[in-house]
Amino acid sequence: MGLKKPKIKSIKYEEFQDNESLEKMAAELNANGANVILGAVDDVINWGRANSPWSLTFATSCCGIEFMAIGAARYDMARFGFEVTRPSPRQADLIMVCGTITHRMAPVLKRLYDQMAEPKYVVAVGGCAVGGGPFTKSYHVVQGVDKIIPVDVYLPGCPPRPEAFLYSMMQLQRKIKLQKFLGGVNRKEKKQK
Amino acid sequence: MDLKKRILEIAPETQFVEQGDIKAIVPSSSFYALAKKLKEDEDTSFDFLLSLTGMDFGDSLGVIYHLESTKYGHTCVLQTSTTNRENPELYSVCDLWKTANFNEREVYDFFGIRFINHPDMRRLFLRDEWNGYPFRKDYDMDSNPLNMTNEVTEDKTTELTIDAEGNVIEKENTLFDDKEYVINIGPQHPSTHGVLRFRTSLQGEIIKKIEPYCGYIHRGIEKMNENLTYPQTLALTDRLDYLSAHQNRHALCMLIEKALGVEIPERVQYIRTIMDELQRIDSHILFYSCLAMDMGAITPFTYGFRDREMILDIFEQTTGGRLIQNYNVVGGVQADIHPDFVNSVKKFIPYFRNILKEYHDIFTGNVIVHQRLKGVGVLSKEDAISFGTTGGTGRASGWACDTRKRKPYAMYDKVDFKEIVYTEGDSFARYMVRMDEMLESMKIIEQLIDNIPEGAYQVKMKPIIKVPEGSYFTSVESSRGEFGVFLESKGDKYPYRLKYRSTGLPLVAAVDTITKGGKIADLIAIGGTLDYVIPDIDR
Amino acid sequence: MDITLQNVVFIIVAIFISVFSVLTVTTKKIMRSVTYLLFVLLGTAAIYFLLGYTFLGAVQIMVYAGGVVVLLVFSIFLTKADENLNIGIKIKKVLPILLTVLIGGGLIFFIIFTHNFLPMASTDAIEELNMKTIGFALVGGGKNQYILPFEAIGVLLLACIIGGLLIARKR
Amino acid sequence: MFDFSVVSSWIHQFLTSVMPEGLAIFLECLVVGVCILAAYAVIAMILIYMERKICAWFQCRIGPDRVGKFGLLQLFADVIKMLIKEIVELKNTDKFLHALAPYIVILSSILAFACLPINKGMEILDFNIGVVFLVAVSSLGVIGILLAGWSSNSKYTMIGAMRSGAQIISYELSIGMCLLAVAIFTGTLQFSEIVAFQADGWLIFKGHIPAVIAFIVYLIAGNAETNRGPFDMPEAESELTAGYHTEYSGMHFGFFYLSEYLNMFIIAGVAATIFLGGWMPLHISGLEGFNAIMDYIPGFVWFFGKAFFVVFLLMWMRWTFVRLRIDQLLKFEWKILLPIGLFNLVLMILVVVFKLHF
Repeated sequence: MGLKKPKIKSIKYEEFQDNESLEKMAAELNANGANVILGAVDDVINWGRANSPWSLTFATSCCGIEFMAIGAARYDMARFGFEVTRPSPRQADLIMVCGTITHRMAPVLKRLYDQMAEPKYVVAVGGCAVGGGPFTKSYHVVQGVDKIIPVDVYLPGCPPRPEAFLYSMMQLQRKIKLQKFLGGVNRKEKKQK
Repeated sequence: MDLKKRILEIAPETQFVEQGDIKAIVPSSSFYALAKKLKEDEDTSFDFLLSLTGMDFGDSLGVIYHLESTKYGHTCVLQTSTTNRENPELYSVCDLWKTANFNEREVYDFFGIRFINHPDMRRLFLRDEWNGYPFRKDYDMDSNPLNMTNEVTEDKTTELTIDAEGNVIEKENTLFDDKEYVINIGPQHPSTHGVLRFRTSLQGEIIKKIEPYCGYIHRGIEKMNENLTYPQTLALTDRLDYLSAHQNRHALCMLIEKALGVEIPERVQYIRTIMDELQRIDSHILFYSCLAMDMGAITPFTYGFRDREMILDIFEQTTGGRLIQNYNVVGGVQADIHPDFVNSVKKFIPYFRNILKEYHDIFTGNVIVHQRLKGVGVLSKEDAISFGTTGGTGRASGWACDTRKRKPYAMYDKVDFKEIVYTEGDSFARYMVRMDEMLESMKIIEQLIDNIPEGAYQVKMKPIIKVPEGSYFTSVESSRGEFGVFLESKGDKYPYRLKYRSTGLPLVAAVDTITKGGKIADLIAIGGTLDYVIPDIDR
Repeated sequence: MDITLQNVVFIIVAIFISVFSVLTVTTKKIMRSVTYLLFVLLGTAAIYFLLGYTFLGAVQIMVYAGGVVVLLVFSIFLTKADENLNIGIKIKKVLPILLTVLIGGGLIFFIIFTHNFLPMASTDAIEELNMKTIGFALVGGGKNQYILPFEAIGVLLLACIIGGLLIARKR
Repeated sequence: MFDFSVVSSWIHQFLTSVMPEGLAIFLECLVVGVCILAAYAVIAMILIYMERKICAWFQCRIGPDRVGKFGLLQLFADVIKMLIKEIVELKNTDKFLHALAPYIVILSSILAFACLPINKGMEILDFNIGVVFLVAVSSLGVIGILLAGWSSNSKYTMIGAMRSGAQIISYELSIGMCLLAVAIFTGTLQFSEIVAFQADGWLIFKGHIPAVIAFIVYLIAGNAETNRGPFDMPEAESELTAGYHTEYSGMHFGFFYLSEYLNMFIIAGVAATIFLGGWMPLHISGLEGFNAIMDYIPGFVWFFGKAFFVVFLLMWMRWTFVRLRIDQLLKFEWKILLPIGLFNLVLMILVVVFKLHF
């Protein structure tokens, strides 16, 4: 049984699957225009941030159990330096929204996000957090957390496999490595008049 | 004893409906008296309110009660309703059965029925400023856009009482007064197992009162079901209590099969039973792991997860899913078992028997664990029945409430297993019940695994399933108690009302009683041993 | 007079103590007051260390900084203290305050100007006092030894503990 | 046996030959201070790495292994991240005290750290009342914790701070008892002399029964003193989120994190010094050849070896046991540990008076 080849608009599927071409893309994005010294400092900072994203212990439903599973023996996210999950939002770098966000929970999630210290990242885990999942039509479910807080990585699945969790973390690492802390900006936007 | 005659004696206006399960329709004026009689009379003694379901009949709003007697084992279904849709009021039974407290609040939340003499008439799941009542058939789905303002927690509630002249008046009750030291545990808290919120009034470290707030993961599954066809509704059951996904789905399939009168092949029954028990072991391992983690021991947690992965592997082999399997379908199971299934299960059981000893060595035998759990959070048998805390919690209090024994289904009447009952009712008993149940589950699996008969794994069903008119109720023993499904059908391809009896809601309702006088740390241990799953409570 | 390291450190510590002493009494927040007091006590301990009285210094830290301040913090926690100390000086109290300040200041300056200080910094007086000497002095029964006061304090503390227990029991 | 005082006196002589003595001492103090801070940071990082690996090992996991070889660079990543993380300012709090609290905690643990004799002649603060000084400065940390809990203006941190205060103050008594027993045995309070006393045998062997009891009580009380499991009540993740430092972010949280590990090292280092002979090599009387070989191993290797062994014991404890409840914890101290300590004190006096030791 083979999967049908999915189509992604912006990137070829083969390249999407291949880590090297993703890394190449990241390098290209990083290449232009950074000062040598500041760029190097940036690299160090990004390396530090990328390799130690501590996540908040936050789970609303099913995906939370899989999140626990990646902390445990078989999948062991400690290998990548994601080991520490902080129960206090002040000390967390990343919030993994594991599970459905309902209308009642939405202000609470927003508040948690606001309480976190910069830099902060969000991974939307599972169908519900990405876009409402099986509960899209419900009267009490938010249609994806990106309606409330900015999302860095979307991780589909119901619930996603632990390997997918790790992959999403690695995607987040890539994204963090593209950030510019000192040496300029990623993309210049024209000021709107 | 003829129940029908008995009911007619007390309330002569009662009518009986015999479509599906027999249901007694009682006028609202005489309902409370009837309920009181049924509960208190020696020969009926319906002391267990299994389920309380709100209903919108179109022209009237009503409530359906499923009663059961723990003494005689007989059951009855009562229905009462009011035609006043503007200002519906019914009499509360929360002084008869404590579990009715939360269930009536749920009905108020969904249907707007206000219960007279209920001490705490607030919404349970939705925000206080929510417009309308979502489960009414005429509810406008767009009337409540996402509201991002922070919730204001009121310390006052209203109670409806009847004064001397027989008029209904409103009274104000106080939850917490200003001088109390109230801390907020949750909704985002590492030990509430998800998004539950306890407002806890403390005196030093000692808990004076706990007020649970639910609804942070209320997804409206029951309402969504009303617009889904029967096979579609199955998908949502797995997401209720994801640690007994298989059993939940089993219950709904069984209900539909019962209503349709479909005969299920024996092979399917075997597979379902084995899967249920594997799921139970899986859930109890997770219980063990999480309890250990709550109490500050991370190592047992990882051990638990290490072994849980082996069960998940077995699941994955056959069903393709790890946590949520989507395996049962109406008329059978989704796919035949994997050729290696029997082998891997047989390999797993002796392995796990040994591992279980290790668990006891590392955790159960620890002095600190005994100190933390023994004599902490005692729930008496009467309270357990009154709150309807089925499952491990009830059995730890000495209430033999195992559905597999009481109302055998699938293969459970043909296998030999013991119902684990402890009498202490404390946290340690709750813990031990689950640890011992894993052994029993393994015994059941061992009896079945070698004898799975050949045959079809599925009965061919019609593409569109229409359940005949009537109301039906089935329940299974899920990992954490009696999981019931109530279906009211009008003969369509959609259910008219589908209600799940949550296994966790009675546990949360009982938290205040159990923890009273304990320390904050006890709350964590008690929460761990109660073993609730929040999405199951909020649905 | 040449400036030795000893002098420099002394001056720094003295300024430290003076500044925080003033802050302790002028701040309007009770918690800050306690914190400044902690600094004052630590500064005093530093002076003891400078003088070579290490035992006294350590005891100063242990009893005052580690004990008394913690006790103060705890009592502030347990009693419902007002956040701010808004105690204005009333006219009635001006005279007594002035008197106290004058007498106290006069006394201090009198002592400073009349006392014949030993030239500590120049001689090698910075020699640690032997532990054994202190120990024998505390529990010895001879002349200039302190067994009696030591025992008396022991009995007093015991009485305090029992009294405390009794009060706590009653509740 | 390598004596570090040769190096230090050589430096001192060299410096005094080119500049006045006051300036030389000042410079030396500066250098020593920087060295302490550097050692503090490095040891903390080693400890955190060690804890992660050991905990992974106990839990059938691998632990960090992707960042650098064997995950060795993991801690640098953590530190870089934490250094540039935002420090959250809270509304309606005393910002000065909120910012001050982590520094008090770290100051107390640095002062205590400076008391440890690492090698022969390599004692930084070596008073004749070293033990008293250590107890004194380590009791300062509790003020930082109390301030942190209070100034965060949150009920969780407040409860955490109160628990922590009660716990640290109580368990300090037991630690004091153990140290007193040692002081009685060795007749001195100076760390260098305590170590010198153990030249012909470590105290745990020389003092036999009372010393072993003291060692065990010390380990338990020390574990509680550092707020680590099974006594991690103040932080009790599952009850109080992160206890007294719930509201701290960035490097301020980093200070608490570092000081927790360093306190553990101090406890372990003191245990190594007073019970396991500090930098003294293992000597067995009669085996001259063996003793000579042992003498070739430099003292600081011995010291760190012993200290990290004790650290390992503490970690073992932490990853095995379940957390106690606060009232049980205090009961344990006042009703079990302290009486044992007092009894042990008497036993030690008897041993010393009747010369029952080796």
